Amino acid sequence: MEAALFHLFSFLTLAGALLVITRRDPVNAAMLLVLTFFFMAGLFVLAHAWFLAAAQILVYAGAIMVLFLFVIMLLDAKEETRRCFGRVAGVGALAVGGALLAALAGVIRDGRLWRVPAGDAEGTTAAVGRLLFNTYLLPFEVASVLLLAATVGVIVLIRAPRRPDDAPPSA
Amino acid sequence: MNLSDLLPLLRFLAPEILLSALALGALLGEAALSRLLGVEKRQNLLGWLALLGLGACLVILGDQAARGETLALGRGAFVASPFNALLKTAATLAVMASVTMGLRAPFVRHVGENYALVLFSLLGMFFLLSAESLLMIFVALELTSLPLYALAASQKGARRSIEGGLKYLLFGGLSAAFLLFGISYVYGMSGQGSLAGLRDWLVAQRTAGGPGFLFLTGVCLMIVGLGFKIAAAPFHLWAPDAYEGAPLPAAAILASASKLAGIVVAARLLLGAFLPVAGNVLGSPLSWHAGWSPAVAALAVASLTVGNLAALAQRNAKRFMAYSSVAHAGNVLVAFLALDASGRPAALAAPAIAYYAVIYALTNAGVFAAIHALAWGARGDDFADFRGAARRAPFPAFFLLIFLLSLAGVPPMAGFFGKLFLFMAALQADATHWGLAWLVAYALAMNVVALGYYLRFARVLWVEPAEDLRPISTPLELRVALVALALLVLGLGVFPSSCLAAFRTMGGVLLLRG
Amino acid sequence: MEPPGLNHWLVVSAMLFCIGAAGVVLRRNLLVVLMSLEIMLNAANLALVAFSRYGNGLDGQIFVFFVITVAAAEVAVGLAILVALYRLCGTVRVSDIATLKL
Amino acid sequence: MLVWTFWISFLGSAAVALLPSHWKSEVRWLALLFAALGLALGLWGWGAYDVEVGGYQLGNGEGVPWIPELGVRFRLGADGFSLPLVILTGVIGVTGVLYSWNIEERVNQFFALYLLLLGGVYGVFLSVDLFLLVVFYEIAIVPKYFLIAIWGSTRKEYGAMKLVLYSFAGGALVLLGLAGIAFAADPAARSFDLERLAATNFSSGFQAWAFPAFFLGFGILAGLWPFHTWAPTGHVAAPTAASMLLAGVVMKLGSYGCLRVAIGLFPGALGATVLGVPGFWRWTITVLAAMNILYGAMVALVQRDFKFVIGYSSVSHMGFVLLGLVTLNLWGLSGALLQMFSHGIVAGLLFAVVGRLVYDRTHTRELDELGGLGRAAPFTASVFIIGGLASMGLPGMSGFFAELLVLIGSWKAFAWVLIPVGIGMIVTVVYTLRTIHLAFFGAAPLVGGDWRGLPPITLPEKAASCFLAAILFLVGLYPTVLLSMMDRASQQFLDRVKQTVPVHLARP
Repeated sequence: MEAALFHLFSFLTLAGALLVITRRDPVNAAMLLVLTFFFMAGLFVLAHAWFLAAAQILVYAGAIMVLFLFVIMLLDAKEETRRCFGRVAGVGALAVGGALLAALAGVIRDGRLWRVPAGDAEGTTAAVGRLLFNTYLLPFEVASVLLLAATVGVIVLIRAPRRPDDAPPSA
Repeated sequence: MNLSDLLPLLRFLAPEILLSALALGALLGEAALSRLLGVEKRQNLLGWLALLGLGACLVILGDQAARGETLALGRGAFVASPFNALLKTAATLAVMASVTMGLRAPFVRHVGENYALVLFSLLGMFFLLSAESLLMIFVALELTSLPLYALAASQKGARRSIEGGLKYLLFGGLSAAFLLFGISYVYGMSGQGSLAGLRDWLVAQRTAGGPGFLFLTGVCLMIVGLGFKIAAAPFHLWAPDAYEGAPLPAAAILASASKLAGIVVAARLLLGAFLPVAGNVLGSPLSWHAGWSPAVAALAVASLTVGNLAALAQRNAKRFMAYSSVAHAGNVLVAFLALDASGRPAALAAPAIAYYAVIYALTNAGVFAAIHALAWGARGDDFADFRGAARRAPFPAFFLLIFLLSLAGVPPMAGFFGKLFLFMAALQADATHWGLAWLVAYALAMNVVALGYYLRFARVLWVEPAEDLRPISTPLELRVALVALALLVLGLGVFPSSCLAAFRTMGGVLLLRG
Repeated sequence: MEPPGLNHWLVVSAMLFCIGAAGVVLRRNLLVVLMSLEIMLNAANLALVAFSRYGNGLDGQIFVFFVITVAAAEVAVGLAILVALYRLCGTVRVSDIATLKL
Repeated sequence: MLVWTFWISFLGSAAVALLPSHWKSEVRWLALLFAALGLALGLWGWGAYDVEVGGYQLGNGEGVPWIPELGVRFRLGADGFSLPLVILTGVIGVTGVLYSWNIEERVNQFFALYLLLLGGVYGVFLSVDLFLLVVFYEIAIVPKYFLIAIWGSTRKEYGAMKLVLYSFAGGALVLLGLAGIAFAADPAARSFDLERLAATNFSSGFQAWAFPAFFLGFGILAGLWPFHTWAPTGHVAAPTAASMLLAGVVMKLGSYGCLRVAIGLFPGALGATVLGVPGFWRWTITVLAAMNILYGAMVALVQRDFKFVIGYSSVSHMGFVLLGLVTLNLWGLSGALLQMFSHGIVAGLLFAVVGRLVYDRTHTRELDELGGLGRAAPFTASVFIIGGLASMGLPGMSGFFAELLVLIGSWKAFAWVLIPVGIGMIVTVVYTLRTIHLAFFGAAPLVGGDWRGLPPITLPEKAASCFLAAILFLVGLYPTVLLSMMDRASQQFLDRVKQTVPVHLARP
């Protein structure tokens, strides 16, 4: 059962990701991205990372996807024209990526990893929370500052000038 | 844990707490004053308050350095030590120069937010300079970078600023992804989150069949991520556009404090945690040993080549500085390779890297401050706009010359000693066989080219005739900043051992403690 | 069917990383490029969760928690820059942006 | 007290730079004052130096620690090698200011850079610590660029950049060697003190690569063939005072470094077997030095530009210095030292005549256009002839003893080299006479050959010219004035070197 679910979710995640980077319409891509992350949350559940599965869905579906869609609507982004893949950069990148993938796949078939037994870590909210607010308290605080900094950054970047005399000089 | 346990902690975290308070203060000040004062007034008031706060930070850091106490929190998540305090001091000084430049920047609309971003970024650097765990390095790196993305793009009326910021963000995100993916392998294979733990695990693995290929793949991916951060070729592609597009105060931070933090983190990871899998690049390629050294050697050679040769062809001062920064990444990477055949780093390596990172940050802050002063009366920041600037504004032009010569490695400026110590460290590593002489010789040859292009810039300022003879006035605070930075660059050059000795005595040179 | 081993997870994660990297390099639409960056970060998340499942304890999951935070912040700033760019130039395509042509 | 020479120059540089640029005459007098102070200190040092004792004197004793981590000390002093060169620097420094009296543009910057360069040169000659020496050497590079690029003529920016890059490349080689020295010896006794390093027995493997690095590094600055090409272009592009300093003093920095550092620390390398040839480096340098003499003279013979003639003649004369150094006998070494001093004065004088007395007045340096200048400017002609005769090595002039000693030395060391050297000396006579003839006595050119309206020679120029000419005669007629300390230093040097070099190389 677990194996079947793992293969199913893995397949769906990878397929979703592939579709994200191949869809021409950014709206489609955003929806597929959320779907991808949903399936990934499924994988998290299989890995007994219960809290993270919930967080994944909440943050990505609840926040990031909305943000993407909002911006897409705001920008009125059109479908992009099909890119010609003949460019040297593209081929080079594909080659490098393929090599990376092949190397990794080769290594990961390494027998040592087969034999690693599953641990007993249960990623419940209580367990994660206890760890987060004891050992990892300081990084947690830093992350909160990070979110604040990001908010301020966004304000600086997109808030319109407050008064007419504050208007930015035209470029 | 009760309150009396927390108080000593506060003493060690005081600079970080003060910085957070300053950033929040800037935000609140903006909210409170935006209806009372005009933009320029707010810019001045909040800016001076920020400078005051940063000055207080310097005092606290000086106190930390003088006390010589060390504290490690949460599995290496935060290590306060005198050595780190000195590095933070240098970063603070560079950021102070940037704030001074920003006091009169004409394009700033969101005054308090702007200062807050600068302070947040500095806060990130503080945590980064104190981080000895993978998690903290990742989070602090993001806290350093995110405000800088926004600052680089903050000149909203200028297309090149937004585009530069965007490029910086995309490459920064790519860098973070590589770093994180590498971290996931490194952490996953070893189960160690702290750098000291990683090092001990690797030492233990020497007798247990090695760390495995996947771990090494992780290390390589992390090197890619770090390469992006310190703008080492071939991962430097973002730098020219980001530097050129960013407003000068933001570019100054990119080139100075942010680079300092990147170099220190790279040193902590490679020469600290991953030292047991360094390999080496001594002698001919046939005698090299696998590890991260060959990869870093490739980065060093590529950076020296690309940075120095591309800088020759630049026509814009900021792009020029970006390529110069690539070249300097190459210089500093030379000392990363200062390992002997048994993998022990040269005694001079870590002090030399730290010394170089510090003086490089101060010098670059000076260069950008001087360019800012000159650009005040120029049309733009192309070389052509600075023709004959020495006649229009001899004061900043003189200091720009000093800083450029320091970058070129001309004594008695600190840049000369910085480069010399790096190269000496590389030769010290394998002193009986001169195994790194090939790399040092190449670096020296490339530095001859470097003098050529720094002099080219200096020629534009000092030799070429000026078309426009109206004098450019330099605000007093900028003059003070230039003089202070120049004194530091000269002082650390004439008395290099003051800094070097401090780095040496402060704790067995490298860097891991937790 | 035998239960999946650690290497299954790592293969999925590595493939996801490569897909994300390909998206960053090949796509013209900056929105999609940002999405691809998210995919790369999530590939690392998957690896971390897998390692956490196979014997490394909960610390890996804590790491993932932070990555999700960071990713959200990064997307927010990235989208903000895109909006600013769109306001100024009316485009979010790589090909229209001079500095992004390598 | 001698060590104050470079402090005074640096101080003077700062003082002059801070004066307003329109206080032109104050700037000139102040620069003259500081340059003269340097010369006075040098002359005092000449009087105070105890020749019998020899060795380093008049410095700050054992010095003070500077970078203790690396064993670097701030130690200064002068010996029979460096003291004559300090005096030479003082002489050229003073006369250079006098010949620059007419500079009108950015006067304060000119003299600030000039004094900075002067200070760097003093520092090199007075350093007893190798690290310190290299630092001063590098300090002296950058002012040259601006002196030439701002106040020069004839492709000045090209010439300036070429000169600076060559110097810096030489500096890079020296730095490589310097970094090597730091770790070649026992780390506990790490030191850059030249005296202590000279007493160290470096391994032959280390000497084999350190010697060429240092010799080539310094040799580039000494105009060693085929790395001499910066010299003519740089000298020609430079303003008069800078040409004088460059040819007169800065090239001596190179030969001084070759002697003091390359040969002084690694004498064993001269006799070492490289590529199966015993004494490979000594042979190579001898051949290159002979090429310097011959090639420089030949090229000078066919130049059309007056200043290029002098530029290539400098290359040729530096060949004698390098040749003398590798003879490793008393005649050759003393001769090389005397030639350094003599050529410094001669080159200073000749460049002053060409740059200041001729070019600044006629605005041409083409020998074809100059003819007949002798009647219109008799003072110029006589000064040039004095300098030219000294350059040919006429008895009674300083060049005579110098070249004679080098020739005797080479005869003892490797007689065959006298053939190309002899040809070179004959060519020297020919090109000097040709130049004198074309410039001063030839038929007046058809176009613009009327030189009667030339501005008169000013007092500072006359004073400087007579001063330099007097020194030429003084050293020519009574060479002991310098040779006594040179001989003593060379003797001490050879006594030390003999212990490490095969006997047949270092015959007394």
